[in-house]
Parts: sequence; structure tokens; C-alpha cells
Amino acid sequence: MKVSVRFFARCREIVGEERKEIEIEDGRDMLLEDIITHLINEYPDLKREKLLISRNHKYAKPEERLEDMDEIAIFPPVSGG
Amino acid sequence: MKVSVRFFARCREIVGEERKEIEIEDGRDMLLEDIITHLINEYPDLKREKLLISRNHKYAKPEERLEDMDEIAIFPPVSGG
Amino acid sequence: MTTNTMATEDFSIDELVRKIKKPEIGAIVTFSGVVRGDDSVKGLNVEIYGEMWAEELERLKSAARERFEIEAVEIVHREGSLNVGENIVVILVGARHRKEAFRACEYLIDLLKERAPIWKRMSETKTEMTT
Amino acid sequence: MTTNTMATEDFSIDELVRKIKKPEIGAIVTFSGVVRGDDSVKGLNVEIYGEMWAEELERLKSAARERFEIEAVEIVHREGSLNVGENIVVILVGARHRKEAFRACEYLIDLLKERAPIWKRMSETKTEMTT
Repeated sequence: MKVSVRFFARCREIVGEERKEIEIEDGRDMLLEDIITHLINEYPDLKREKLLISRNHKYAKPEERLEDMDEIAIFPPVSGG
Repeated sequence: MKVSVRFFARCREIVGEERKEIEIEDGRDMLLEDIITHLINEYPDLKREKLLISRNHKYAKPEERLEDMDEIAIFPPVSGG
Repeated sequence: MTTNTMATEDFSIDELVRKIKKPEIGAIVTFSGVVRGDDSVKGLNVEIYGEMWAEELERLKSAARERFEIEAVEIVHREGSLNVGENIVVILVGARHRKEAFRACEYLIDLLKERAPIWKRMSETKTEMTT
Repeated sequence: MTTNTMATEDFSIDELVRKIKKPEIGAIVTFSGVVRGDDSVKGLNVEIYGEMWAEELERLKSAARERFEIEAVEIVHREGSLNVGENIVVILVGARHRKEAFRACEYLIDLLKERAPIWKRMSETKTEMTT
């Protein structure tokens, strides 16, 4: 299974990329928080940010189960308007 | 002394004029309510209206004393906006 | 003073926005009162006591400036014959922050409805059959 | 859907008003967020997560329509580089009556600030001496 992770604003700067494709072994149960933990390990500066998370264009909870082709996004608090 | 009285909306229709000049004997004390009473006597249909009154472009109280060259106006409740 | 606040034709909100803009303004709240139409209404006739309106307007603006932290106020009222969909009145308030702009704009239209020497009368449709 | 809600250049409020107008509307309340300037700020950079913004926008509009008696909502947000004085966001709400329009417009901007996936960054002035 494959999920796509997008980064915005300060998170994009920390990661240095706009998007990452992440492969996950088939059959393995994976929660949104697992991906986040994985990314924080790889980019420790993310730990200093308050992170918001969306899954398929909706704000998401860390305990949501990932599905194939999900689009995850990670970003700092928003400041629209 | 002379005062000018203007009429708007339904009051203008009742009186049939936009403006009246009213002469008042010099030396006679005259209140705003005296003018109103005088006009209601002349145009009894005014009695059926709720009347607002202004004096020199400000909402006025009936007990205000008239002065030479005052501009009085008589009109029904407003409905701007 | 008077010429700015009454209009005999429909007017542009973009132009009013340009008029009030300055660097301090971060929020603009605009209220437009619009001629509402239904089957029997074809428009509105607006009568204004011009001299008193101009003075009353300055009093309303001062009251709003004293009560709220705002940077700019602009008010235009139409007079004469209006069609359905046209602006009757537009109130723009510019402020640093949006809460003050919302509060002041609503305060102004409430006060204006209560105090501005303006009278509206519906024009009714008299459809003439042309075929 | 997306093309209507993001703009890469400053836009006209008059056009948005024309877009939402219908006979039922008697009051339009508009909120504009504007780039505020001071000595050190020369503009703003706006980043949007476009796909999520478009969907979030539809959810915000539905929430407002459920909660308030309104006839029309239009929202446009700028993205990219903005100068001081330009509109960042404009929210128009049309309703029969003004109270509902004010309530709904303020509700929408509050929710939008909290939920819309948009990030702003100040551009700072770097004045070059040219004389």
C-alpha cells in the first residue's frame, strides 16, 4: 500500500520537499500517528512545531487507520483571512 | 419673527406643500408644540400620523422655544437603509 | 459634504473601498441594503431630507468613532427611483481588527435606520400587456 | 469549484456582488481582510493547500447555511504575493434581513481563520538606497 504525504509552510521548509510517497508493507495495520512518528524521527525539527494533520482533505485524528492511496498533509496552525 | 416649516413623505402629501413660511408676532413666546398644534388644526389628517419633529436639522423636543429663522421639519417615522 | 453621501445612480463599492484604504486598515466590513423584489414590487422610491441627513450622518459617524476603534467610515445613500437589486445604502467601516469593524458597521446601520431622515416607498408593478 | 475561490490577482467586490444578487436579497454584508502595512512590512505571501481549501470551503458554507437564514455566500481568497492594501480574503453573505447576514459573515470569517489551510508570511522591506 502507498500513501502520499504533503507538507506546507514551515513543515515544507523543514522537510525540504512538498510531497513524499511512502510505501507500507501490505497487510500491516498503520495508523496516522505511526506516519507522524516516522516523520518526526526523520526530521526532528518537526517536533518543535505544533502540527495539524489532514487525511484526504479533512482534518484527521492520529488514531485513524491509513488506507491505500490516502493523501496525508502535515502543516503548522493555519492563518487564513 | 419668521420660521420655516418643511414637510416630508406622508406629511408633505397631507399638507400639499413642501415648505411653509410662518410669521409670528414679535415678542410672543412660541414653543415648537405651538406650531405643531397650529398645523394639526389646519390639517387634521396630520393627527393620524406619528409625527417626528426636527429643528435646525436636529431632532427636537416639543417644549423647545422657537427662534427667528428656525427651520422646522415635520415627518413620519423614518425608514432609511 | 452632502455630495459625498447621496447618490442618484447606483455606485461602486470598489471605489468606496479605494477611498477609505490606508495602511492601518486590516479589516473592512461593508453593509449594503438592497432593493428586494417580489411579484408586486418593481422598485423603490427614496426621499431624503438632505441637509438634515448630512448633519445626522456626521453625528452618527462621530458616535461610532467614539465607541469603537475604527480607522475609517464611509456611508452613501441613494435617493430617487431605484430598481430591484440596486443598493439603497452602503456603509463601509475600516479598522485594524475585524471585531471592531463588525460591531461598528452594525451599530451604524441600526442607528441609521432609526434616525436618518429618509423615507422609502415601494413602487408597484403595473404590467402593461404588450402582446 | 476551486477556480472560483482562489485568485492570483486583486479582485472586484462589485463583481462578486453582481454574482450573488437575486431578488430575495435585501442585505449584503461583506468582510474584506486587507494587507496591513507598517514601516517594516512591504507585503504578504499567502500559501494555500488548494484541494483541501476547496473542500473545507464547501463545508464552511454548508455549516453557515444550516445555522443562518441566508440566500447566498461567496468567498474568495488570494494566494501568492500581495501588496499592502490588497484584499487577502473577501466573504460576501446575502440574506433577506441584515442581522442574519452580519451573524453569518462573522461566523464564516471566524471559522475560516481557524480551519482554512492557508498560511501567511510577511515580506519585509529591504529598501535599497538609490540616490
